[in-house]
Amino acid sequence: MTALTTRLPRMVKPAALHTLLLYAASFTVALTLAGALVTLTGHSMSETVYALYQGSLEGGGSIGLSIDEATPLLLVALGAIVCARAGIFNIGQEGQLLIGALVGAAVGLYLPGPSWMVMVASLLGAALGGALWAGIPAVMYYWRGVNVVIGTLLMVFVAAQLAMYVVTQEHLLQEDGEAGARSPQSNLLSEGVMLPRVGEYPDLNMTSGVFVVLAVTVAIVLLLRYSTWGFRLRMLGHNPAAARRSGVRAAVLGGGALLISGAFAGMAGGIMLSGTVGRFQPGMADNVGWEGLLVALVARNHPVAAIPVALFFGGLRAGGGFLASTGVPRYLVSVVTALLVMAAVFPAAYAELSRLRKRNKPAVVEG
Amino acid sequence: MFAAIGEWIAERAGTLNISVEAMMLGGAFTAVTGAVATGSPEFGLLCGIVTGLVVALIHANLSHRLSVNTYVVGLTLNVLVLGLTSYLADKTEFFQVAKVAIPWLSDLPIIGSALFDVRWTTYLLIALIPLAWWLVQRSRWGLEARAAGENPQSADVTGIHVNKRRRQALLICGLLGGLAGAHLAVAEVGTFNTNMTAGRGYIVLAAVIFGGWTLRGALAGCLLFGAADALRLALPALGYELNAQLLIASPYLLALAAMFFLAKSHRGPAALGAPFVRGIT
Amino acid sequence: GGGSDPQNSKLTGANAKGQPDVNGDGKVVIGVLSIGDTHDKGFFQSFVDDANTIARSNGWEVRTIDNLKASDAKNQALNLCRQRVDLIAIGSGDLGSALDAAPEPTCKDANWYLNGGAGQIKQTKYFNQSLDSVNQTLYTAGYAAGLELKELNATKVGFITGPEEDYAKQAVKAFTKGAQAVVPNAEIISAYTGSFDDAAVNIASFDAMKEKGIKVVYPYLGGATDAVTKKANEAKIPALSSGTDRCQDTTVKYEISVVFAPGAFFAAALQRFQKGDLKMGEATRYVIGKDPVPSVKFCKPVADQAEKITELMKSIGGETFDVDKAVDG
Amino acid sequence: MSTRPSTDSGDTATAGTAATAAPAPAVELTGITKRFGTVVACDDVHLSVQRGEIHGLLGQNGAGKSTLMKILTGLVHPDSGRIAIDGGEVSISDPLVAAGLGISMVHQHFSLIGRMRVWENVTLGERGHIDRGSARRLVTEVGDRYGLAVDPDRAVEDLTTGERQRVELIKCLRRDPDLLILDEPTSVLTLKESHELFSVLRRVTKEENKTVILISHKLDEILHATDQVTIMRSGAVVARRPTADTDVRELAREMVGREVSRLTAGSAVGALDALVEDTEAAEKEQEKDEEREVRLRITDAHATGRDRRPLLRGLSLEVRAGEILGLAGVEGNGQAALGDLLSSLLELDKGTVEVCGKTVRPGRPGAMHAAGVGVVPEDRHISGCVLDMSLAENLAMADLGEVARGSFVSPRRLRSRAEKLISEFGIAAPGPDIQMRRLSGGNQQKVVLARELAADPKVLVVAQPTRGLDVGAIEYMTERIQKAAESGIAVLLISTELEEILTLAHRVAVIHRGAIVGEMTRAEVDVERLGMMMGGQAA
Ligand SMILES: Nc1ncnc2c1ncn2[C@@H]1O[C@H](COP(=O)(O)OP(=O)(O)OP(=O)(O)O)[C@@H](O)[C@H]1O
Ligand SMILES: Nc1ncnc2c1ncn2[C@@H]1O[C@H](COP(=O)(O)OP(=O)(O)OP(=O)(O)O)[C@@H](O)[C@H]1O
Ligand SMILES: [Mg+2]
Ligand SMILES: [Mg+2]
Repeated sequence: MTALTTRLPRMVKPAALHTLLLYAASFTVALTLAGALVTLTGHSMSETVYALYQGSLEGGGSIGLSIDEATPLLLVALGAIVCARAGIFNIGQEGQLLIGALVGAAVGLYLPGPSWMVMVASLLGAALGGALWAGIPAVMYYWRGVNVVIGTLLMVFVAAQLAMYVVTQEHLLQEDGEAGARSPQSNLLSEGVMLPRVGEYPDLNMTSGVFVVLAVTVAIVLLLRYSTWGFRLRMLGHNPAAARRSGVRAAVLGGGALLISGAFAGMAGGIMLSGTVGRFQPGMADNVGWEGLLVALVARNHPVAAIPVALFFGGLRAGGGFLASTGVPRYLVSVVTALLVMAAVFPAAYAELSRLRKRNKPAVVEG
Repeated sequence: MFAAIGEWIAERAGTLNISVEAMMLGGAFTAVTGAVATGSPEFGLLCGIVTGLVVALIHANLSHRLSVNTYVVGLTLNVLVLGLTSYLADKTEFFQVAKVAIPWLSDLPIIGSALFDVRWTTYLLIALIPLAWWLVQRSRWGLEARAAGENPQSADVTGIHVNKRRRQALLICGLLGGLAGAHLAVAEVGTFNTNMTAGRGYIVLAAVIFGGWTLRGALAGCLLFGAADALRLALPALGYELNAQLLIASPYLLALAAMFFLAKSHRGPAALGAPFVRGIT
Repeated sequence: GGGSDPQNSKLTGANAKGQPDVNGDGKVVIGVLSIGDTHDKGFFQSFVDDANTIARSNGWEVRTIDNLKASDAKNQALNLCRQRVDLIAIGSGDLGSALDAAPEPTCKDANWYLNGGAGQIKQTKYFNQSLDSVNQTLYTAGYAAGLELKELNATKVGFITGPEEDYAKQAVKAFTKGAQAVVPNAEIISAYTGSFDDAAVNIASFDAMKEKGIKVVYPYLGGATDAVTKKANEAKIPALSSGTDRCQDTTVKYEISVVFAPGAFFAAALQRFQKGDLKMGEATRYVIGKDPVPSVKFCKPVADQAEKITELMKSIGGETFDVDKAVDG
Repeated sequence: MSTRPSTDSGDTATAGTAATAAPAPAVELTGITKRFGTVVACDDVHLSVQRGEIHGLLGQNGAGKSTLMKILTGLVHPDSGRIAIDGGEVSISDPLVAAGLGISMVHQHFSLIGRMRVWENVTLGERGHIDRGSARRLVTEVGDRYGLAVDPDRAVEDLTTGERQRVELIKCLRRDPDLLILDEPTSVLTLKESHELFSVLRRVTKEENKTVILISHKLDEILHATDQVTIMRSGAVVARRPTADTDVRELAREMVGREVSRLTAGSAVGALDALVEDTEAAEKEQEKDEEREVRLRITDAHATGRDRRPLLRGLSLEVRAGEILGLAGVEGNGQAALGDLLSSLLELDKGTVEVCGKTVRPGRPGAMHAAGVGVVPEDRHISGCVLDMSLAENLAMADLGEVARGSFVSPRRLRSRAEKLISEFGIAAPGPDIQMRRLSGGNQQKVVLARELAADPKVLVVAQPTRGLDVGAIEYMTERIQKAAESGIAVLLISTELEEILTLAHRVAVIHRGAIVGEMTRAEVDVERLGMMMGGQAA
């Protein structure tokens, strides 16, 4: 302790290098663990890596798919970041995304009108659906003080059942067909309602949803950094008491952030729906909500940093599709993802801890 | 039930532990693996417990030593364990043999009463309930753990190692969570399947909240949610038609409703989920 | 998708190179999509087992993606396309949405084969299909269960299945009609547990049925089938198998084998694929009593059980008995 | 400050056992040094306390008293120095070790756990098996022995502050410590409660030969209750003497370390007499009062807290332009609620708030601010500023309109405004972009004040403006507040430090249990009466 304190002044410069090394070390450990897992279960490491590469980066089609996978991840992450800025932890994106897709599908299937308008309406509907689903825990929190984390988490499971319900009810979203032979899914959206695809095989082929998301990213970056809304949001996130004293309406701003987060997750569902999947299926969220949240965490709540992280995770997901050729189960992808998240949080936490040890100076967390 | 007790302890000490799902799933997986490898279900239970402890150890050290957000850790652990168990289960195919190799745990039939014809782990559970209650409500350790959950700053100046207590509580939760998974796999079902726990950990979470952070309430919540599930499965047998989705969602809806209506009267531990860092006056 | 260019060209393009190496890259690769676990010793496993045997003997490669969610089917199908497989085989109608990928440009060099999906998936020019009838199989299975009930002098039979989907409802209906054809006051207690694989839930469901006094059970499930049957064995309740012939099984005991597993259909399709006459846009129908699969058999028939069931299957196969009418009224 | 001894210090002074030639002091600290980053909290401190005495530790805010005591109880580890207990050198690594050595401390901030019962709190932090029955009995027993009655089965959150203090004491005394440390125990107590406390302490030292260290910055308290006094200033011991040999003025001089203006010194050190005499100036101001416009009027305000406990019970007050109304009272009598009300954080069940004659809806975010009420909250760390944002941003917080273009913040305006305010208010900071966290406490306070004054308020509410500040900063704040009043702003000064109020206020009101129980002009102030009103007695 004493030694640490006296060393403090000299530690400042090497600290950056130290952190970098720490990051490198923990990522190495994570990847080594994943490698060991592959090798120990009797698979070839190089084949696995090659398959992942093929699936995510080799050729325009693969890159396109990686981008397609990254698109909803990024959108979910952006929502999570907005929430985090307001000091709220929304972990219900998986459900919000599903409900978004549900509403998007309902709009896309049943709304009459020119197809491009239906397409836009479907996306907006998806956002609205997600916001609605996030709105329930938001209301519960600001009205009754129900913990947001638990609220949003539990809503995920309610969403899954609701999704299953609507696709097994004839008068709701179940697909047409002969009774007794219909799957629990909606009809296929008509061609015109689907988001247009950009590029043509064998070149980069991806859905145009990515442009929507990039635009949203830029907007969020600017708003968070320069707008009064972003300023107030940061205030609320850092110190709710001071923010409220300065006239910030916590319920409106914080609840709004939660709604935005839900809307983004819902929109991600909408883009998955009309960008790739084409019909509503109760299992379509497929961990995108959870992983999007992890993207935000790894990106340490920086919207710009979220772009490469989302691409990386999207690439992993895309690459996972190629693992079948090596016999390595696809679940490897989630293992690697989780390990990487751990690797990403560890050094920061460790650095924080040693800083605290050195200075014994607290961050104000008084309750 | 086991898991509910564990989760209750962890929450009273101030950790909102969402990795209980991971503990259960990991416990279930290694329990079957262990049982198959040695042919002894008891050894399987032990493996399950150890796995739960390992998950808890990671969680505890990350969030109560390195102060990483507990939800982040919990979430990541859930993803990790689900991926890992699915990965391994898919590959090594042992769960096919599992059923054969697992002899049913020693039955203790009391003649004439099917009610007492349960596996011995159930008796363990019954024994654990008062033990856990005593541990938390009456023991020195429990007092300190509760203090750590209520007001870590005050606890700290009183000489309690807040994070240590929280880690210990989490370890107990891991032990019980692992046991819960193992019980599910080895005693109740006899095999492992991918994502075997299927969200039961979250139901446990809901039960603890539903029970207003009392052990009685948490167990009652468990029984209620269990009953809802049983009802769902039994209703067709009774000839009633009720929407299955509604029933599956019912634990979550009930927990949400409980939180909504009881938010004012049933308060959770004051410092639930808040990390503790020493040095704040 | 935006694959809006004329699709005929792709078809002819594919056929031009000819089966089995449809895409002409010098290798024959079969991609298999399965919603269930391909190690389940039942329905889903049978699908890949036969394929693997045939493929191995021909030096082909098989890439299997199992435990697939319906929502991920299209994506994974696209993945297979990108891996330049020659034939994509889809294990069951629930993954029919994988066919949404067929028109995509990425997939223009692939042939498709779908098992099942009768009435559910409209035949298109992109794929070959093998069909069997739920009504036929399940009616017969119900009939067999009825015979067993009669033997046991009981009336209650349990039917456990996963999600409450359309075809499952249809299966229950057919099964009920079949059982009641033998024991008119037979009572079918059916449960939709929501999952084919979650053993705990399905066992709980079985336990509830046991309480209600069922004497025969049909675990119409996936990964959880054996777990439930194990319980049924303990309770000495006869069980029907779900897809494959399990009469020889020692670990878990089945009294009746209901065989409708797609392995045989797929094997036949692969043989035609090898010869180059697996035609896209066509369907093959498999009829109980006419083809070896599907069929229903008693493992240890007593009295006239075996004769009765064979008779029924013959009458269905010979179209002297209209099952669809019997089931759907 | 709420405690002014009603008798002179004669009786206590004679009680001093002074430094007889005892073989070894009960506690001896030698060369203790402790740094926090760049702050030297304790600088080569020597402290020696004899058995059986009450030893006063006097010093301004931030002098290092708490840190020194935390070192003694194992909560903080010194960088260097030695600790000897009864002559034997020890190393106190954690609070348990300290407890083993018979050292026990009542912390400045309560260390009780609200949701737990009294007996549970009392046994907390010990080792071994819990015996509920005997724990309960102990609480009653210790309570009886020292006259600290409290029901062992009540939840601490339901107790009054006085009762909580008793629980804290029981918690210490039940361990039968040799050394009892009390860190500013009287700041939340009424006059009567303080006196009770001191008599308990007296009994403990006299009858049981225990040792007590009493930390305070209230001179009267030190004179009244201690035998020996050690004075600390910026981390170092500057003087130690028998209490009997010293007087208020000397203590004040030693503590502050320089001659300060009489008014400020009075405020800083709590020498009431100096202030009470100083009434002529106030009288002059008095005359103009009546003609001035009423800027803030609160009428019959009732409010309840989240836990359904009443916070305000019919509070009414008026503040006129150009006057400073001092609101005196013991902490926890509704001051915080009043502050919250004027920050739009609290809704009223009943009653109205008018600013410059216009009714303002309470509890509507930003409404008070918009109406022209500026608030410098007491807990500036917690709700006055955002430590993780920059200085410039903190200066703009309340009033984004000034630095925004449309709905975007203009970085240029943000900067220029900050630079202007920094120089205007003499904020010591390397630049406007520095993180707020890195400013010293006094400068943080200046930032909050600057922000509120820059918004051109009609009414300025300042709560505990000098808490935790050093003398220089206190002087600065005092001046600023006076200047604000001179410029015509109506100032409401909420403080628990009577000296502060007497220094600044033109009029004094006393708050007790959520209502104003008495009001007087500066000229009429009678400290006796004030003290009694604060203690809830009709006067
Ligand atoms: N953990 C810490 N980190 C940084 N600075 C600290 C820390 N603890 C105390 N200080 C600083 O050390 C100095 C002495 O602190 P301490 O709490 O001992 O003072 P004190 O004499 O008790 O003052 P007060 O009368 O206000 O209680 C103060 O300037 C304070 O800001
Ligand atoms: N651990 C710490 N970390 C950071 N700052 C500290 C720490 N301890 C004390 N300080 C700072 O030191 C100053 C004095 O602290 P302390 O809490 O002892 O005084 P106080 O609360 O003003 O006392 P009083 O009760 O007399 O008003 C405060 O500004 C506080 O912020
Ligand atoms: Mg102090
Ligand atoms: Mg102090």
